[in-house]
Amino acid sequence: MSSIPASAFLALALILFCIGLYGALSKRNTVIVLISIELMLNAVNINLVTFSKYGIKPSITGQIFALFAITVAAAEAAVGLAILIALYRNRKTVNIDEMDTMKH
Amino acid sequence: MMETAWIIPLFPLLSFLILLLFGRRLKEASAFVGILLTLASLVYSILVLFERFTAPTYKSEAAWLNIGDLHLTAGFEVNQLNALMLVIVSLVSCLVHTYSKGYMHGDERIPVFYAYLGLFTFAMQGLVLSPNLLQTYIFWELVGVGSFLLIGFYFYKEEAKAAAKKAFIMTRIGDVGLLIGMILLFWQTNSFEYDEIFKAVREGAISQGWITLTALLIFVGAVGKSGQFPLHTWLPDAMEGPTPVSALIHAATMVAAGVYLVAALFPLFAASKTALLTIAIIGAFTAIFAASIGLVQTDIKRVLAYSTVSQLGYMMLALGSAGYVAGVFHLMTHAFFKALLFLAAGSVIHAVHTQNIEEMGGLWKKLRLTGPLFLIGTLAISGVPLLSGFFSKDEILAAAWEGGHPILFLLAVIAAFFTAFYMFRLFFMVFTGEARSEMKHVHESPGVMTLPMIVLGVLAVISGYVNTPWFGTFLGDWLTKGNDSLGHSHVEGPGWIMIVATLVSLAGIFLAWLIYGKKSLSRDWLSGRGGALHTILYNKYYIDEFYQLTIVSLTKGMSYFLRFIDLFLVEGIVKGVAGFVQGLGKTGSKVQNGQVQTYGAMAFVGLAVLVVIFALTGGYLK
Amino acid sequence: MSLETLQSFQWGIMAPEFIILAVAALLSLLDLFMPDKMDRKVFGYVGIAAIVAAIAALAGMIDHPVASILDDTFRLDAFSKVFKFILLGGSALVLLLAVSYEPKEGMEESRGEFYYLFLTALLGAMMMASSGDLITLFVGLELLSISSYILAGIKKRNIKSNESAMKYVINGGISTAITLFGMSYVYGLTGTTNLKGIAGQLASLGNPQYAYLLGLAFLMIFIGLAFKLAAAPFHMWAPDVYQGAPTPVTAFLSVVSKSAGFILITRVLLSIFGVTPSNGPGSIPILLHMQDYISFIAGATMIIGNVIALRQTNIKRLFAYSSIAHAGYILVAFASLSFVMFDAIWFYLLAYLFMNLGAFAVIQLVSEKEGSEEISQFAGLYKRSPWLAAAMGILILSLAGFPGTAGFIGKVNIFIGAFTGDNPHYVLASIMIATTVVSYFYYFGILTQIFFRPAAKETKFNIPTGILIVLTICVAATVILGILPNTALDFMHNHTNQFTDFLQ
Amino acid sequence: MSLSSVLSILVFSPLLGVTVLAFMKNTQEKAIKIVGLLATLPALLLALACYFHYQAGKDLGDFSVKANWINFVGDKKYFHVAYELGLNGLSLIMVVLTAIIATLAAVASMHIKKEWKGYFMLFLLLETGMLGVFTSLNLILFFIFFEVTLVPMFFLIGKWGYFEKEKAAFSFLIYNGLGSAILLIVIMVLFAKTGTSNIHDLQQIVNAAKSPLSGSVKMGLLIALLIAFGVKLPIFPLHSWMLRVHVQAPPSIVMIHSGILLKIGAFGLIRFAMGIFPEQFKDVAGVLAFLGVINLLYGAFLAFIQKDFKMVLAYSSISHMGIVLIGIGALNATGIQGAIFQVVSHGLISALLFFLVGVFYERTDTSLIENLGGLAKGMPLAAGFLLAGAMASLGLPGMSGFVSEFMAFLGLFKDMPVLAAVGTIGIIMTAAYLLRAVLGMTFGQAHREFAGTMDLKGAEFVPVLTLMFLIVLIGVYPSVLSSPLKTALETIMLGLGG
Amino acid sequence: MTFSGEFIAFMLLALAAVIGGVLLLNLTNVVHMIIALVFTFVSIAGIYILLSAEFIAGAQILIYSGAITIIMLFGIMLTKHNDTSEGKPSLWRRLFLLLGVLGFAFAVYIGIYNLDLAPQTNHLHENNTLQIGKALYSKHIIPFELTSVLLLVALVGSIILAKKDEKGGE
Repeated sequence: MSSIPASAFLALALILFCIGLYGALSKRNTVIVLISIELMLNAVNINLVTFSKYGIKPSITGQIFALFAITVAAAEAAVGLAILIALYRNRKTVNIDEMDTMKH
Repeated sequence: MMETAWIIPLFPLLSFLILLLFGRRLKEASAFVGILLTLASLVYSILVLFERFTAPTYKSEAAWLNIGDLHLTAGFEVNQLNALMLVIVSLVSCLVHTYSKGYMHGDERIPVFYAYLGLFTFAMQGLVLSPNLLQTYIFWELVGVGSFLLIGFYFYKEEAKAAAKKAFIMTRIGDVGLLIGMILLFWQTNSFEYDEIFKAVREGAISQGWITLTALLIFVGAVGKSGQFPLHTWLPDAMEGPTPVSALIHAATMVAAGVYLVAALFPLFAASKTALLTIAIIGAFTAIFAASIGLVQTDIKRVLAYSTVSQLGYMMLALGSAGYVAGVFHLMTHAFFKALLFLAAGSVIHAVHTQNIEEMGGLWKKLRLTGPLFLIGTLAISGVPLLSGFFSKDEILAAAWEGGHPILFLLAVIAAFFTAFYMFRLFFMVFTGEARSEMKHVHESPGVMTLPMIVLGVLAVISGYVNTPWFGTFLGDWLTKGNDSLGHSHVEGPGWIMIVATLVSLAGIFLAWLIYGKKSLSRDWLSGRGGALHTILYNKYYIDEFYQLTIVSLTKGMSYFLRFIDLFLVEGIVKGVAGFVQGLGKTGSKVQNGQVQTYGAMAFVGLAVLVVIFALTGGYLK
Repeated sequence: MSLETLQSFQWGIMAPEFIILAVAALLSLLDLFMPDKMDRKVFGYVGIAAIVAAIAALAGMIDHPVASILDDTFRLDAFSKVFKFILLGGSALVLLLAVSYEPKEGMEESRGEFYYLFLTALLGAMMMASSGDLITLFVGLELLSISSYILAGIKKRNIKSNESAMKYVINGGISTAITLFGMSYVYGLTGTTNLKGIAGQLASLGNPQYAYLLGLAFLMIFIGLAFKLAAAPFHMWAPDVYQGAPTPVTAFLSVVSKSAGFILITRVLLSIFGVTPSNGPGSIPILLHMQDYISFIAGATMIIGNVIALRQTNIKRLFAYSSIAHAGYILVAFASLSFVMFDAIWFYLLAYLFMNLGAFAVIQLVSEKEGSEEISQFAGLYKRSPWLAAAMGILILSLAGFPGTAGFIGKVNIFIGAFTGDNPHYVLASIMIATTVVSYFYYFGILTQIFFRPAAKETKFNIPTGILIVLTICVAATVILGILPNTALDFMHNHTNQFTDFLQ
Repeated sequence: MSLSSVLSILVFSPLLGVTVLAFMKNTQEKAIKIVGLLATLPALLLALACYFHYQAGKDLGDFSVKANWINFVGDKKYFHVAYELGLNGLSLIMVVLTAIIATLAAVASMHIKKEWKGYFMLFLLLETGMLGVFTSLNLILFFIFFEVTLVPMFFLIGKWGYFEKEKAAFSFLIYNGLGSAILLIVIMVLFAKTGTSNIHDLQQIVNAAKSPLSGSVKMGLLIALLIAFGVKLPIFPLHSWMLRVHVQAPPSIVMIHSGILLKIGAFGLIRFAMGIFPEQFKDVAGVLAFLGVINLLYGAFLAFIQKDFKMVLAYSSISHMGIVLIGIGALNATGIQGAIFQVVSHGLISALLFFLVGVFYERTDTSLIENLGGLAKGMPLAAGFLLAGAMASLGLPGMSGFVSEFMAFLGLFKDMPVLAAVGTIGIIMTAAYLLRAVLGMTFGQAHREFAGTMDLKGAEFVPVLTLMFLIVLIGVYPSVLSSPLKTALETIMLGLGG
Repeated sequence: MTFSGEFIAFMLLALAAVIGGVLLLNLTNVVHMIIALVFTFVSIAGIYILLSAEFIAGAQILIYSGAITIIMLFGIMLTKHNDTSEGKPSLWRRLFLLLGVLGFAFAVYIGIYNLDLAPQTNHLHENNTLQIGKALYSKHIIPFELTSVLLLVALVGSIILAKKDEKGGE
């Protein structure tokens, strides 16, 4: 079959997931945080698509799942950005570490 | 009559209740209630006593407290000792009731006073009638309360307050001993009944060790109540109470209860040589010890108080030397002459409004009735022949001699000398010579006070004749009839003992006369020689101070130590836990710093930790 | 698939969902065409009517045998039915609160949207309750989440509301990603997203590496979904979001959204991992194997929630921590995996619904009237409105788990579960009870304010009808469930048949 | 009215008062107080009726009532909780005691100065809780009533108490909350393991040959129970909450608290700890007796140096509860009966003393011993009763305190004479601290400012005389208690196997 | 494994994706970051093609590289478009996070390393879009419809949150 083992794809997904996660939890600009989350979801999609082809029982369902994930991710990004804009209007900042009026 | 002897204590109880409820309305008329009701019980007691001369012991009991299968009973018993004690108590009580009518005249709290007297009399009669240890203990405590209440009658006086407290607590120490002894005895014999206990002792159902232990513990109770060394210090202080009370409680009846207890339980004590010896030693020591203190006291009532302690020691010595009859006999005579002395002293105080003998003097002429009566009492207690004290003291000395401990005998003799000396010192200082301070309106007490004294005076003279080596030992025979364990009815001591006793008392009287009567010897002659000794005696061997320093301080120290524990250890742990929780909350809310990325990081790292733990432990790697 | 096949399905069993969907769509259209000036409150009543209709529809199907559409993408079983009642009932009460919600700033022009977004959120939650397919569950979850994000931020001129929504989105996104990551492995090892299919595939699992990977997937899904429950370690968003969001939304998040989370977690974890052997055929299922992890999280959640709550001065924040703690209690029921697990979770959620929503009704009223959410605003409530104070007292006692209230019976149920079986959870139960005692501090702290402290003002409260209804229902239900719990328990026992159809 | 409904009416009759009060105006002070007092009467009358019913030789089982209540799982056989009330000799006595003290405390509540309505509503709720505790035949029901006492107490202390009332209220709540939490765990373990919470069934199942609980679990549960009830009793070192309550709560509430609530601990120990785990109980009895002696001495020594009379009484309660423990720890009929007697006796005595404290406090605004003194002058009756109360407390024969103390020690001396002998130091210390305090207050020179203080008056005599009468009655004629106890005691001893 | 063309393609794409990700982490200018991420997204699309998912690949390009990147850029432009100040979060948090990430990666990696799924042959690449369409509109019709609701919600939500205040607050 293929010369590329499934684990290579999975490993790639894992790496991207971790990068996305690290970005989401360390970047200061909220837009970047949001987009890092998208990267994490992308990594998930790689997993799904990989399993769709190389999984224990390959099926199209994985791709369907990925499609839904993409849709949801897009919607989430849009809403996140809208909230950011509303916030920016009031606070004039996009820095995530300045959003701490509520704590403890 | 004997079947209904239980009514006797109910008279004073009734008096107590009536006065409690209606005393405020009765005011001074309360006295009549008290007098009449105690008179009734006296009459009843005398009738019972007379019946007892012929009839056998009567005992009646009913279940009082049921514990599972265990039935503790209550009831009453009339035996020789009981019947005798009953009369003594009722008599003295009745006389004191009467006397108080005059003595307490004008006090607005007369109803309370009579109520307390009623309570005490009830308790004392109840104690005497008890057929078992438990009931004895119950009334034992109740008489203590009566005593406590009456000592503290002048509640506004700090001294009275302290004395009452002291009396209660000191006697309670003894009571606890009695309680322990009684309970241990119960678990050995399964009964509180005197009969059962004696039976068990007779049949050897209890080991010797247990007998000794329980007997000694019970004796601790007697020590407390009868003011024996080392629990004697409350008794002199108890003189803060009104004088009639001192006569009734702290001379004639309650303090004799300890002696009575030992007498009542005599078969038990008799079964243990160690116990008897201990009693004898304590008794003898107390006798001389208290007498020595009595030598130098200046408060008329305190002298009498120490004399009481000393005489009680005598009685203990008698019992400890197996002189059952001697002890009981002296108990009786002492009740009369000591009550007489106290009432007379009361009469003196009533007249001169001081208790300090240094301020008195020359009262013989002014108190024409009190003086002679006091003299009778003094003679009786000093053991001058032909008076009651002479016979009973002689019995005791004989018993002590027969007991086989010459040292104890010697102590008793010296104590007799001391007694004669300090009693006459008292007599001379109060009644002879010139008044040492300004005394106004000194007049003889009213009839209501002198009448009881006269009765007692008569008894102090004649009561000795119920048991004499010359005219027969009627009392002793009767007391010991039908009970071998009580020892011989009369100890036939060597004849010289009586002579020695007489000489010793006369010597004492003579010495007192020399110093205080004729004043041919300077008062400083003695105190000057033994200055330090005098100080020690005057300060009662510093026993109070010693207790203060040791026991009281120890208790307080313990209390403060425990408070430290309470504040710092118990509370500290609680505070520690609370602080820990608070600290946890503080840390938690610090972590909650408002940074959304921290939140995410915490969540993710939480996941990572779980995942890593899973990989290392639960995973297939293992 | 032809139209006939499509028509052959029993679409009727989706009636409650359809009602909600239709009304949501209707409201969105109405909102477009209605003049701006018209009061949108009527939407709220329409929404409540829709929910009531949905409840009626659901009640009509209560004894309906287990049915599914399209390979379990929608399934109606006893589990979904009884839990949907909670979601619907909770939402109805929250809507009543929302109708009476008059914040000082922020959401005038988006009132209409508020109501239909609310209904879509409910729709998402309902789908989470009645689907047997990972994809549908996921979409339902996201529908709930995204609607909630918007609802949290709907007071858009309010900085706190913005911030709360932002925090919610970011944490929600991460949690979604983690959950999906875990689900992707489950899919990979089974090739299907159908829960029954997955279970069938995994029942005979023998490969230890697969089991390991599934264990990881379990943890990822669990932690990811812990976000919805506001359970440790994914709890930290909750206080900030609860505080910033409009009060009815907070109530929604703490009750309906949390319930949906529990529904999902029970459904997914139990179906998938309840049957998967952890170490070759015949070994204990992964779920049991992971019991300690669940217990650990439950314990941590209870401790964190209750302990940090001690330091709060803002009432909504306090209730956020309290709601974290309650999530921990319910997790105890889950962790013990006993035969009364469903009963315990269901009953506790029901009790929690009433007691918490009732409390939020009071909180909304007081904080709105006083313009502040500080706990000290409750001072002297007893003097100002004795009945309101008494109601709050009962609700708080229930939250603290005192007998005579629903909260106590809920806890008893959890304890029964925790102590039965061969492996009683003594430690976990002890933590639960100890932290409950800790919770007395802050619950009674509120009561101290209400009953002991003097009031700053003497003015009485005008209780709006909506809040009055909510309070009455909640207090009555709290007491009735506390004294006669079988009104609810019997309902469940009679109609669920011990949830035997859960895996059918 | 059939006999089986008597207990339900008895327990819930105070709630009728609550209902009436709910519709009254807070300003109608007199009317509220009268309603509050009247509402305690039905329970009192019924309790006495039960007592005389039993004394007349009839069966207490007549009063038992049982109805299905909660069914936790669908299966009808297990895990249901019945509403079941019933009496045995022990609970009968406790119910009578509760009813009496509640009524008297209601009289004492006439001193309450604010918010009468709330006060009496909570007060009556508290009474229902207490009555329920003693009549429940079911552990879960018991627990429910147990907790019902907790909440009203919190409010009663926190609202109507003295200066540090809120702290005291929280102290009360947290300690007791913890205690009841532990109790709940025990109950739930039993319930979960056996499927029943009926006390009688539990005794059978737990001690059956094939018990669903292992020995170590039983031991663990017993220890947990001891801690749970130990908080309530309280056993050293779990006592600090109760000091605060004694000092800070209004006297009428302390009457209830010290008179009854503390006794729930003792009741629980005897009824549940001893009843359900008799075998294990034998192993810990020695420890209990030891703790009892510690309690006795610890309380006594600390009471000796307190400045506030309320504190003296608080530590005295600790000390006296030590006697309860001693009796229980003796593990024979004598000791246990002594413990029960002590429970009743201390209930009456502390109610009396706290009532008097309330009287004194109302007139002088202080309870510090050094600020008082010589009160016997101005208020001889009150002072006299105080002294009488103190005498009862220190175990004066002829009063209830003696009988109980005596039996407890009698019991302990049987098997542990040395420990008991150490404990007797407590008897002396009790006398010492009580006299120090009482004499300090009433004897000595009177303070001028209190010269005109009023003595007891009017309704104040009711509690004083009633309590005094009961104290003396028990002291003189202990059969009033011991005869109803007989069967119950036999049952306990049978459980203990001897 | 052999160096087939497929493998080389995978390596290149994977490298591009990872480099894009690393750049995202290390660049300072936000716009640059997003551009870097576009590379990643496109590379991922390539990966999808390798995995016989042409339709997904198309969607990936359209949605991620197109839509999402663009709205993010919009977002940046609408807010602080010239923001380059990338303050570092505190060291301990980064360390904490890094440890967490590494631990997580390690644990998952040992799970997927050498994962042998023994897949069967499949026909995903044949008429991929058709397959997806069929599945989507038959089996997954309910989530599909639900997604439309979700998109509607997102749409409405974004509008009401992002639209300028009519009341002229600013």
